[in-house]
Amino acid sequence: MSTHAENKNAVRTYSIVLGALLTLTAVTVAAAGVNFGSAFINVVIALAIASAKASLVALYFMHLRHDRPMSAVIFVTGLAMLAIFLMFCFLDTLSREQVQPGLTAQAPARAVSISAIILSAS
Amino acid sequence: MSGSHTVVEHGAQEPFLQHHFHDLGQQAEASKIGMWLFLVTEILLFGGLFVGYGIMRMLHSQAFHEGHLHLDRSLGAINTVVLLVSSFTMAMAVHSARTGNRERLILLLAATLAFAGVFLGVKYVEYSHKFHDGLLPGRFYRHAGDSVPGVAVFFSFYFVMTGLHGLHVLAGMVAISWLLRRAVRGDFSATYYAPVDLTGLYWHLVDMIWIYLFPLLYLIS
Amino acid sequence: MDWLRNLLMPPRGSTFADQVDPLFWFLVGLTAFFFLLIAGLCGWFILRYRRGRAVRRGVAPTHNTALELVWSLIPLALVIVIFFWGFHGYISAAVPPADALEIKVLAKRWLWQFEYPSGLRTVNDLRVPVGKPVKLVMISEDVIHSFYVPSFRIKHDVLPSRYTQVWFEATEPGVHRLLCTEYCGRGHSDMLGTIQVVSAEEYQKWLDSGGGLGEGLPPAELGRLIYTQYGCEVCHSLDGTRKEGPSFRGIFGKPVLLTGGQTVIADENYIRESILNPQAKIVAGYQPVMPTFQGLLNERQINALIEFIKEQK
Amino acid sequence: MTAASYLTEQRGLRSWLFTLDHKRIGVMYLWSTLLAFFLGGVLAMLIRLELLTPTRTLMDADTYNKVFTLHGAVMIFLFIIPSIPAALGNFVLPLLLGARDVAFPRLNLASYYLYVLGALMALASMITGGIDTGWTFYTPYSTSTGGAVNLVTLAVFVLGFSSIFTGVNFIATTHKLRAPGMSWFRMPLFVWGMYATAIIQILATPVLGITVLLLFLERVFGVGIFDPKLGGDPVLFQHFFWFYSHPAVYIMILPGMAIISEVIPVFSRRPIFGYRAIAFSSVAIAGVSFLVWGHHMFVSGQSVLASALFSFLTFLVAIPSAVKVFNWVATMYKGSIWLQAPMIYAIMFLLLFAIGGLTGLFLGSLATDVHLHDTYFVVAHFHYVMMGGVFIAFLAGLHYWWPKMFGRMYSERWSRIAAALVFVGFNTTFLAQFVMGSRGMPRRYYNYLPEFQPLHVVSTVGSWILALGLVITAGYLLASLRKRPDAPPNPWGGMTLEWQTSSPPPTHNFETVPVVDHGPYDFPPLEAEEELAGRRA
Repeated sequence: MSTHAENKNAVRTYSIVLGALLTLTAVTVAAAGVNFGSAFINVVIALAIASAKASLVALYFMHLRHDRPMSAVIFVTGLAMLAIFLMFCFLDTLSREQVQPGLTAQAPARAVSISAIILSAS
Repeated sequence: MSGSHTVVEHGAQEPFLQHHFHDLGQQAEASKIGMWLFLVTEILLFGGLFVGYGIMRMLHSQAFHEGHLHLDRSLGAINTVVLLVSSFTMAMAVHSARTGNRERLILLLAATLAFAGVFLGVKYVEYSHKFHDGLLPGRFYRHAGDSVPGVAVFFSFYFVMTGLHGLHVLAGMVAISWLLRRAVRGDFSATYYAPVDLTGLYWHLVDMIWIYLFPLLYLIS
Repeated sequence: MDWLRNLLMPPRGSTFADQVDPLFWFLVGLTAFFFLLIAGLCGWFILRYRRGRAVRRGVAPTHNTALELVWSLIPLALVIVIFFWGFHGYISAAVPPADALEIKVLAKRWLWQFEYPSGLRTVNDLRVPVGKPVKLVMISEDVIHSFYVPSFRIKHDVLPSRYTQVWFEATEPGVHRLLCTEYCGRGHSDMLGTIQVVSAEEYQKWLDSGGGLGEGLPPAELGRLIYTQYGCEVCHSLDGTRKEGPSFRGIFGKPVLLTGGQTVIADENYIRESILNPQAKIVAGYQPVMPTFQGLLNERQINALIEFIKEQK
Repeated sequence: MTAASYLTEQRGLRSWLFTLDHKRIGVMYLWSTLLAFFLGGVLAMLIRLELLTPTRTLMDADTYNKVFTLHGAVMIFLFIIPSIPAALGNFVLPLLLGARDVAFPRLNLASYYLYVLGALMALASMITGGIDTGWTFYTPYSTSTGGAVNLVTLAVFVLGFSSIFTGVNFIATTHKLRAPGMSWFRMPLFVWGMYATAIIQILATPVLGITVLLLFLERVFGVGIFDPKLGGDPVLFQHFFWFYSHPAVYIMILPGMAIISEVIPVFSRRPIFGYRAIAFSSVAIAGVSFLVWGHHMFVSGQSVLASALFSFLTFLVAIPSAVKVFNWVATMYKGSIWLQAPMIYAIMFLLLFAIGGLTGLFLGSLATDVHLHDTYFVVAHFHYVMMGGVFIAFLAGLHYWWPKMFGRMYSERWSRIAAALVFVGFNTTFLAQFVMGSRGMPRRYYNYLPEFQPLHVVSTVGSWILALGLVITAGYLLASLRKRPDAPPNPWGGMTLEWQTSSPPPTHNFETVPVVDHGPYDFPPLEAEEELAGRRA
């Protein structure tokens, strides 16, 4: 009897999650057609929607929400490493000094300062 | 050692308990930790591709935009839906295994397998279309009439990322077929269903990777 | 202390030496201090607390928070000092002064080519005025190389994908060695050059004379000079040894088998073509790796090289 | 020995090839990695011999380039990375935890066979054209050169998964198979070290996998990511490569430190000083190791900002390493120091690792690294860490657990002679290289300037002394195997669980499940110990 109730419960949860996932898929396709001002913002929106979908899959389909915390710790550590990898690779690529023959007059000294790099990254 | 091990494994009291564990609960928890660790390696394996994709897209943003126009957005969306639904059926299959519902487990595993097949079928249609148009990776790129250089790099990433993902779908199908065979044989019960659970985790990860691949490859604005 | 300095570091040729060397010596001292500390403590404990030796041991603590904090924080303070010290030197090496003299560097397997503002080009021979900042804007034609001058304490990779730069200010006239420090294949260890630091007047005179290579020399002598200075020797031996390219020994006037099967006679025209358009005819059994010398050698120099090759019987 | 041990319970080749016993897999790993070390060592001797003269001595430049590439690849991928975790760790980790096996015995065997497959692929490159890229595979050289690069990249991919499987096994085993009473802070420090190592193996190795896969695809399809001709960035390859390969340095050194943390307390008969500091510093090193890879790229065209950040983070790794060294030294204070072979090697480790670690400061610091990068200074530095550190610790561990693994004691006298030769030979070989390097001798040079010849000669002569010491080591260890088993269960008086079972252990490790009621280094009071020594003598 408890099995039956649990059954119904699980079916309902999984169905709601699936519905949300399909809705978000439709949203991301629609959002791709809208110009939010810059390509960068569009990428951020697409990735935010994807992350929302991935979180739903992880929390419900993969049971992270009710599982022992160990699984979540492992999963999040992996994502953190990926974030570090991504962050440093972008940091380097975005902050590289531009060198060209004959560009002595440019001020590469400024490019070194951290503020300039943060500006050039955005 | 291997001999005695097999004997223990098919012993009378707990058919699937390995000799070095105290009980099935401990064994299932250990295997779950192992599976999550394996999933993390998968994330970082694909992660390398995502980082490479990100840097290349930044350096060749126009080419990536132009390249993505050659992809069929609706086929990509259909495949997304197919994979999401297969994830749903897989989650339901795990639930059926946990509640000891053998018939429904078999049905849901078969459904998941079928959706996976559909996914690869659609992928096949897409790939053959690209092959026909000469939209091939790297130095095999034959498509004429691009306005910017670097579209070949986009297709390199398209093929490497979807190709590696496709291989994972295929591996998932093999695993699900094996589960199906064991389910038919009646191996699983409410106390022993760890293989279904673990394959489910793997399958959801494959789904999760596609969730990112879809907007990154098909929806570049 | 001079002998020690010469033992561990190359001579000081640029202003950077004064920034790098003090830090280097500080680190040498630090290394010696901590090594002796650890070795001394180990030795003392081993001697004093050897097994079986009657000595009052008492109960040693299993931890001591204050002590552990001390030996975490002192190294922490030290490394922060070292970081800023090193950062300071690195930053000044990364930012060339605005009035620096710019020379273009093209690296290719396995030679260094320099182009001066006047358009003059040299190979493996960089000439710079003393006491003036010189900025090198570098690019590679094939794989990654690295521009290293030990006595200037400078090094920077030369990439095939984009320009990189390095700068220095030589402190006194002299000759310095240039090495490649990014592994680039068979000739990597032969990819050497010299940097001649001369007075400003001499530099100007040299520039005005168009590099003045081998003026007044007989053609074959000039050819020999070019053979060494332009890096021909890296790939072509004179004694018949097989290197990246065919040896010059006894080739002149002889038939040469090409990839593809045809044969040509190694006459003046063939050699001339091979210098200016190296990919046109490839000798059987060799790779098409030679860079062109079009624009690098003038007619007189090409003729001199041909005369030189003629003499290698 | 009364009961059958894991070595004798089953006999025949099949019983080894299909074994799921962690001890047998560990032993198979041990012989395989030692074979790889022998091959890498022969290549090293060839390199040193070639460098005896400034120009050609016995091989041409192409051969030399292939020899040093293979030396690096074999030593790193086939010896150092698997040696301590997969060989010694496999054998002792379950014993230390009081477990009957690792969590996934089949995965463990799969790891071994992947190792064998990867090793065979890598060695097959020798007869299919060789590989001359250097073990670092820098693009675009590696994408444009000929030879067997494709084969070796696939080999590295396979070897990576072998390493990952070991890591997965160790983490699951540590979490789930500890004996009753074995709380986290009663675990021997070797287990902590292995645990930290496994974290890095799992988090870093997949990136190596994708890097070599992309390199392979770059060569086959011209993917374009690392190839400047197609719009790619060769410096990005270096990020990919070092994201794995710097943490890999800690995959190598953490197990070495883990062994030292076992040996020093046992042979000093003292609880280790600062247990928690050592345990946490292992995990701290594992964490920070992911943030420092860019210090290999200070002159590569990486941005100044990235270099500065990486330099700063690099220095942070120095702190936990320094803490460990001070803790080990402090453990010896007021101990009862027994200078047997494992302890001799442990002290040798302290001295050599101190030099290796301290010279790392020169390379982490931006201004000095510019001068020293890619010179023999770097070569000497990493040999002090990899060989003076990891390999010497491996020898300490091998001598420590040899009686447990094979049930035989080796000749203590010969071990001292060998250790002395190794110490003298090693320092002669590599101290000379520090001097060459700081004076501007670049690495990977086939020809060199005549002014460096005296130092090269010293270095080569040192390599002969070192080799002699290692040949003697191999001799007395192998000789001990021909004797009848004579090792007592606990020859060193250790308190950890592997010494509670017979030497060699039975197939299922323990006759009864051990229950842990004390810490790993809670030795009985010293007076009793001294008495024990008197009786034994």
